[in-house]
Amino acid sequence: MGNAVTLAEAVRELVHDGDTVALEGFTHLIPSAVGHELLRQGRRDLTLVRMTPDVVYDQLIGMGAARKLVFSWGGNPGVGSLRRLRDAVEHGWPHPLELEEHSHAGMAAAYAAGAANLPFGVLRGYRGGDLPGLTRVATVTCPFTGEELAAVPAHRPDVGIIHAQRADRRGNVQLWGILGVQKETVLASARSIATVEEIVDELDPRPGAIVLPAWVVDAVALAPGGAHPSYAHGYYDRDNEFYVAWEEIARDRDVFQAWMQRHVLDTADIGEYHASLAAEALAV
Amino acid sequence: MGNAVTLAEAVRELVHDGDTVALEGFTHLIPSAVGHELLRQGRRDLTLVRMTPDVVYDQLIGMGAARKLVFSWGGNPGVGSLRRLRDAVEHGWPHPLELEEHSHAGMAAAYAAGAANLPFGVLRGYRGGDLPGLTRVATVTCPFTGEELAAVPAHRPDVGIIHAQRADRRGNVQLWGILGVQKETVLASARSIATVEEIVDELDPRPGAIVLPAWVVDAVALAPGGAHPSYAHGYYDRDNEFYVAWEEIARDRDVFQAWMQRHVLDTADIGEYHASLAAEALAV
Amino acid sequence: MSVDVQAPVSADEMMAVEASRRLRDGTVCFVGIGLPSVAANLARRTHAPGCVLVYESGTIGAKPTELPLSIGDGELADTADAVVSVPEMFAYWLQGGRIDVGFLSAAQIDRHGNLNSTVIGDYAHPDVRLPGGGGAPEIALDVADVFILLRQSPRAFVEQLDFTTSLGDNVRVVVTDLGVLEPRDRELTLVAVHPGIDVERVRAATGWSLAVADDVRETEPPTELELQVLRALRTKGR
Amino acid sequence: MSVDVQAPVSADEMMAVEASRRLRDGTVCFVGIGLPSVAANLARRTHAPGCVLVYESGTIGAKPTELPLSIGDGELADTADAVVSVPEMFAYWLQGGRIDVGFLSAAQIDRHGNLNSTVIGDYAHPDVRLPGGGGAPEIALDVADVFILLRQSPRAFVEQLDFTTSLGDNVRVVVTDLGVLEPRDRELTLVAVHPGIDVERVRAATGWSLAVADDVRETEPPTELELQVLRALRTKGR
Repeated sequence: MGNAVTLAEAVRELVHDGDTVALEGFTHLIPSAVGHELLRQGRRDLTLVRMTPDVVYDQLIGMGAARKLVFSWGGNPGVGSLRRLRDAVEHGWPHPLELEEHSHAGMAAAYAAGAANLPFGVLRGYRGGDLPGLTRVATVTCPFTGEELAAVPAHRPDVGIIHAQRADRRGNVQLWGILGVQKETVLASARSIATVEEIVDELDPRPGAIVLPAWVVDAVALAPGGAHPSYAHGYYDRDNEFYVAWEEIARDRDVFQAWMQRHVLDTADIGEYHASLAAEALAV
Repeated sequence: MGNAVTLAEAVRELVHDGDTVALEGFTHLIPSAVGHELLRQGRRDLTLVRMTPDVVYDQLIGMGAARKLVFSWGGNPGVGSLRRLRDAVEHGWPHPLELEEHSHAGMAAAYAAGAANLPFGVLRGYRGGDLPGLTRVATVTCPFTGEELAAVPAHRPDVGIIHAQRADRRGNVQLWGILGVQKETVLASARSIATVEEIVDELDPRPGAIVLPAWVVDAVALAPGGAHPSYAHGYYDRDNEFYVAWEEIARDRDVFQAWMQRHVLDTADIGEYHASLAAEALAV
Repeated sequence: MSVDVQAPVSADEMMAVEASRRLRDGTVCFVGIGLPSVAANLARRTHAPGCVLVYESGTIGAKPTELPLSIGDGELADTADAVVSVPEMFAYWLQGGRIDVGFLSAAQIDRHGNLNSTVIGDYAHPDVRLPGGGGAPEIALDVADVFILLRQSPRAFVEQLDFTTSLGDNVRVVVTDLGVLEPRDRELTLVAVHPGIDVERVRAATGWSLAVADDVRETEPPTELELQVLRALRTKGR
Repeated sequence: MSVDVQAPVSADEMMAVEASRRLRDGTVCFVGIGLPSVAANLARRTHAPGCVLVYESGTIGAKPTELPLSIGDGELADTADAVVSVPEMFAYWLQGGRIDVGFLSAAQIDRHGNLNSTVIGDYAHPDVRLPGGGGAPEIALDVADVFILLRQSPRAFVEQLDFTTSLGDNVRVVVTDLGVLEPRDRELTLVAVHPGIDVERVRAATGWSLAVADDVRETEPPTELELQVLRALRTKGR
């Protein structure tokens, strides 16, 4: 299908300043390498969508690439806060960040609605509490029972971005393990990018695997280790120590910026990023 | 979990006269053995729900067990009509059959809504044509865009019935191949029955397989060959000749009744049913 | 496998060949059983190897070696790029706008390409209860291009449908055993006749006053390659 | 693995043990990371081997050998009876009413069991931006029984929440490092204190005027078996 490109090409072609982009991954298969490439190419004014923004979104926000965040849980899983997200929200640094906040159930329904080409998703949610008055949610009435339910506007990102274990040479993308909301992200988006750990001749069937056919993925780019510090089931483990270390890196604006300069902006791709991290670890 | 029983016990305990029951299977894994047991136990006044009623629903309708049919495509796939369904609708034999007719998309959305504990499903469907005025469908308006969409009432059967390849001794049920709407049928229903080809110690993971945990299935019963004339992927093929032969059997009321008496009512279970079919084939 | 390419071309073969020619490499098509399945599989084996076959049973990118007898045949799942649930198929893939071409057939068609596969006679008291719409109502509106394959007769090509099951808005072509109709100003118009068929015969097989294009052409007879591939396709279990 | 069961019982251990005792064999519970995961895994290894662990990442019936550090740890998928997508988890399983018990925690709780995990201060200009509700708003209403695990202090147990993230309607118990609170007439009431804790200390750690049951009991200290199993549980990668 001719969707195989380099990650740099994919970002250049498919992601523009001001776009709404969803880099999804529910703790697993987080497309960090794409986030780094967005920064290397200097994308700005992005609306970032994600259920569970973590380190890579902290990086994008801290580097000033995001105008708005649409999310449901923004923390460092098992560790604590996202310091750059907090700095943006609490102090407007490096610039103010607009928030559109949902619950997980609302975000999931919004992605599913987008994938199904519906303008809204329906759920039993947003009942009471303070959030419904502060976000984009409405009610719909069941025409059969009269019940009131919550409606969330469908997510229709400009670009849906995921990381997967493998693709074949035709560009079909296969992922397994925890599946998150990745299929919906690709199908809800106008354009899509998948980075993969490897490209193989044939995708042999795997228990629990799903395949996104080549004709729904605009670009497939090789990015081994591209989920770091998240993991790729069957390839490498979650770098739990990095999540802990991130707390210290992100706590201080200068430390953060120096770290991003050294490991992201001054590296050309995911290979150099990993080499840079390894060199720093050796130096300690 | 203690959900293993005989099929006769499962039907006795879980299916009552007047119930709404969904025996689902999209050409694959059709729970025919359960349909036969419903007839052996003389269940009446059933509301039968299924996207693609085929031979086993023709049998239930022709034997007078059904009061109403909720469906989207009622034919003999690759062959033609369902003669008993037609006789009931066209001539009220053996008694009139109420129809609630939908499209596949509407039925699928109704099952998914039921599984999700929502009172209705939303779809871009039922646009124009004569069916919307004749069935249970309404419109909902998107609170964000003002678009009008179709709403279908959720399917919430009293009993959801499926056939699957395997269960383990704890009662977890595994199926693979064409998955149809079986997961939704079980989750949308108040009670559920799964028949299986075999019960094994452990369910080893399989590509494309889904597992319904024991705690969502009320009864698991062994019924090898229970999908006949449909098939069980990995166990046996579709009996295409039987589908062709059914056209002749079902065309005539007397031939139909004699066939049902001999192969279903006069047999005790799925094993005897298959023995009876084999004996007839030998005699020819 | 030895295949006789000298035998006369049947009406079904002509329909399948003519439909298959309209599928392009990379076309994603929603396929039913029978002639649509034959047409799509023929296209995949000739000029459109990248044509993607999607069956409503949930198999995406199926590559059957034999023609399936039912849309739920096991081989469709075994050879598919992905198998999804039926609710997902209708929500994410069909309604999601991922399908280019959908094939439909019916018991009746009118001049606008509206179809009836529900009843002959009155809905409440039908003379003939047909199987019903199945996936057709949404296929007809959710795919970009609807292709109809239907044998032409006054009983099928009617002035007034007994029941409107699906709408003709996206119908791009109707391939019959006699010729090819395409919409011109929202009315199905005869644009080609099959070899050996004259326009009068097509008019006689149509239950309405048939519009005929000024430039009615004759369809190309099947090539030897098309016939060879077509006749080598074997329906499983038949 | 050698485990020291003589070391003093920590507050976290007491909380995990007390919560685990409330899970019955066959209970289907929605588990987060940290103490809830410890409690559920402890229950599964002691009195409730049939307790079913569901993580919001989509793993149903996970049987981790080590405690996960994140709800998306690979071992959860490897050991699960089923792995489903996140939209399916929230629609079919949580909203579908299939979950018995959900564990929640928060930065703040009020006397009705309402929780705040969104902001300290004003929403538009917060003093502290917390991670947010995540699954909590719907977990709080869709499971039959909500269990809360939260260390008790006047900063956490407040008269007035800065923000209401989830509602307390289904809260059945709040297990703290000091004791156990249960709703009586819709107000969280101290019903038990942990060994060595007196009621006054619990009052002092509560930001509202704490209701205390007439019959406040002392919680059973962890048994040797509980401690042994608990201390053998090891968090992966830590």
